[in-house]
Amino acid sequence: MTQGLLVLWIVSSLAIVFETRTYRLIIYFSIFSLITSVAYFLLGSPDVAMAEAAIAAFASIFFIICIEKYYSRKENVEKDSAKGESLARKAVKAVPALVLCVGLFFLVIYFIPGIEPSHYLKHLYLQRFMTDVGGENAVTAIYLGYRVYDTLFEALILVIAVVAVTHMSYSEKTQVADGSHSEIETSRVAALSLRIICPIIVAFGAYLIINGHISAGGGFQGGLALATFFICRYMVYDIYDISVKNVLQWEEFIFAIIIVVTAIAVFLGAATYMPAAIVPIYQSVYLIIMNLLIGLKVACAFFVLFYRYITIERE
Amino acid sequence: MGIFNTENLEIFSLALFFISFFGIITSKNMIKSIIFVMLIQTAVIMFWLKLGREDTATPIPPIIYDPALLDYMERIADPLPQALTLTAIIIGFSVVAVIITMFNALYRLHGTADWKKLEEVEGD
Amino acid sequence: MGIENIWQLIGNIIIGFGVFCMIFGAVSLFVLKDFYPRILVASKIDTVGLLSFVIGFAFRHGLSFFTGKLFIILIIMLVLNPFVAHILARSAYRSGHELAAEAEEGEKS
Amino acid sequence: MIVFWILAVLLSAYITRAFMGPTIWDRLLGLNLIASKVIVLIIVVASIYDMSFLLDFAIIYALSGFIGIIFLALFFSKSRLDKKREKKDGH
Repeated sequence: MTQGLLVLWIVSSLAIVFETRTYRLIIYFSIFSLITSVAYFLLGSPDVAMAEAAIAAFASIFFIICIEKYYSRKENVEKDSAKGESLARKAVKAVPALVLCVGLFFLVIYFIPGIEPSHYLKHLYLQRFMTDVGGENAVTAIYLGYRVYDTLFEALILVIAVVAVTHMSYSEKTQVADGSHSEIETSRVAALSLRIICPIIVAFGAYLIINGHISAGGGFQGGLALATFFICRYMVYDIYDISVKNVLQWEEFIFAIIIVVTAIAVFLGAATYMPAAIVPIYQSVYLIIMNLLIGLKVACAFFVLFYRYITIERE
Repeated sequence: MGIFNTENLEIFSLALFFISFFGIITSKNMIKSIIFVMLIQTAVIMFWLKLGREDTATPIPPIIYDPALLDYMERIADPLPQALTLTAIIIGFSVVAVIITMFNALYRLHGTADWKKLEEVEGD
Repeated sequence: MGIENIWQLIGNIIIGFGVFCMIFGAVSLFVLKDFYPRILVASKIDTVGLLSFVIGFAFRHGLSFFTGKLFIILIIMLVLNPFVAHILARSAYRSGHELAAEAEEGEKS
Repeated sequence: MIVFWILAVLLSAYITRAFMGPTIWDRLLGLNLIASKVIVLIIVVASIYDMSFLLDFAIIYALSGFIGIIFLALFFSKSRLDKKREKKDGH
């Protein structure tokens, strides 16, 4: 079964290579990332699969928003679909690159069997993570307990990316007046069904964040689910009553708290060195707090990203 | 039940790596090269997840809800690559978000989404 | 796939019915010509197939957390699937995708 | 187990429809069906493993997959609208 899925995976990536019209590119990219998300799941990693599924949805939304501006003018559509030059000439131009890639591919394949990964770390982590960091989800124990600095820097990069996007988006009227409408016409069906779905999304996002250290899930996936709630909300009430500026400040504020909490935790030895016999409760409290903070931060970050893209698209 | 045997996963992920590498080289449309940037990252992650596996039987997610699971040690998926992949995916996506903003700005200034025309317009 | 008790048997029968439905859904995709009849048939059969799947698996697992989560998925899918079909058909119509019959009429007249 | 293989065949049937479809809307329909077929696939896998937390992934997958498709459909229709309207005002 996984072999068949991976063949489909390669076929959809080939489809992206041979497609020129941009609309179809995005749909093939969406198909591709749906398949990768299932492939991760079948390979035994539900956490990564959840993050990939949510990121796939966000990526296709961001792509379509910046494409839509490009395609609203008529001449771009005709120009794109016109066969610029004959297929033969295009193929001739592509041959050197093709030869290079196929050559490299077989070269690397020839050397692959030599690699024999050692599983010492895996056994180490799996046996000791229950006592050292607490919780039952090894992945959360690693990125919150043993390797908490990676998570710190990852959160920092997310803050930087959001700041870059908000200040770099090119439009004179970047300061969208709060309360102004966008032109997405929503029907009653949208309002009704989203009213049923939205509470489920928020409840499920909170569930993922809170017991991220027990079942599959965690700060990132929960935050992404919450961000999906804001996207649904945009569909129905498309006014900007939440001003993007103070959500941005909120996000940086939460990031500062994350740094403080990790510093305290490491100094108090909650993450990796406190013997579990004395304080098992303290460990899971630390995990829940960290997951909660990361979840809120990721939700605010993607909220700002999404609303900033909507303002680019609007005018 | 050999449903999920994953012997030649690394061949698939390598194939995807070189397909998207080829795509980045030959893509005339800017948006297409952005999409290929994300594809290359997925290929690397798939290869990285494959390295953590000892045998090709059905992998069990690394959530040990009862210690009895620990004696299937070789079948449990390795948690370390997954933890690092999580940060890699989110960082990759924030990079792509910034790239898309740049594309928007570039498109606003020059009105073309094509590498060739861009060079003519900017004349650098 | 030994069937331990009666519940599993009922579950398997319902899952068989679900698969039977879905095969028709797949066939309808290729038989119908235009987009509108295709989306109507495919999404309807798809939702029915999913419904019978979930009920089949609920029978197989009896009353447990598994069945509880299954029904959450059922609620989400029952609301979302027709909603997405509605959005697709509406935006297809909005963007001027005429029915095949209408288009021919248009040219003929 | 047999269900597994039948689902695989169905999945590929939808993908060919998604790739072959003449208009964008057929492709979006294919995408939509792939998403829902994949959810059924996950339910089958979760019931084989008999671990209930695997279903969390199915819920997230359903939500994010469909919301991606909803926005794709919404923005496709918005952009072509003015072209269509021009054609109508044209003649």
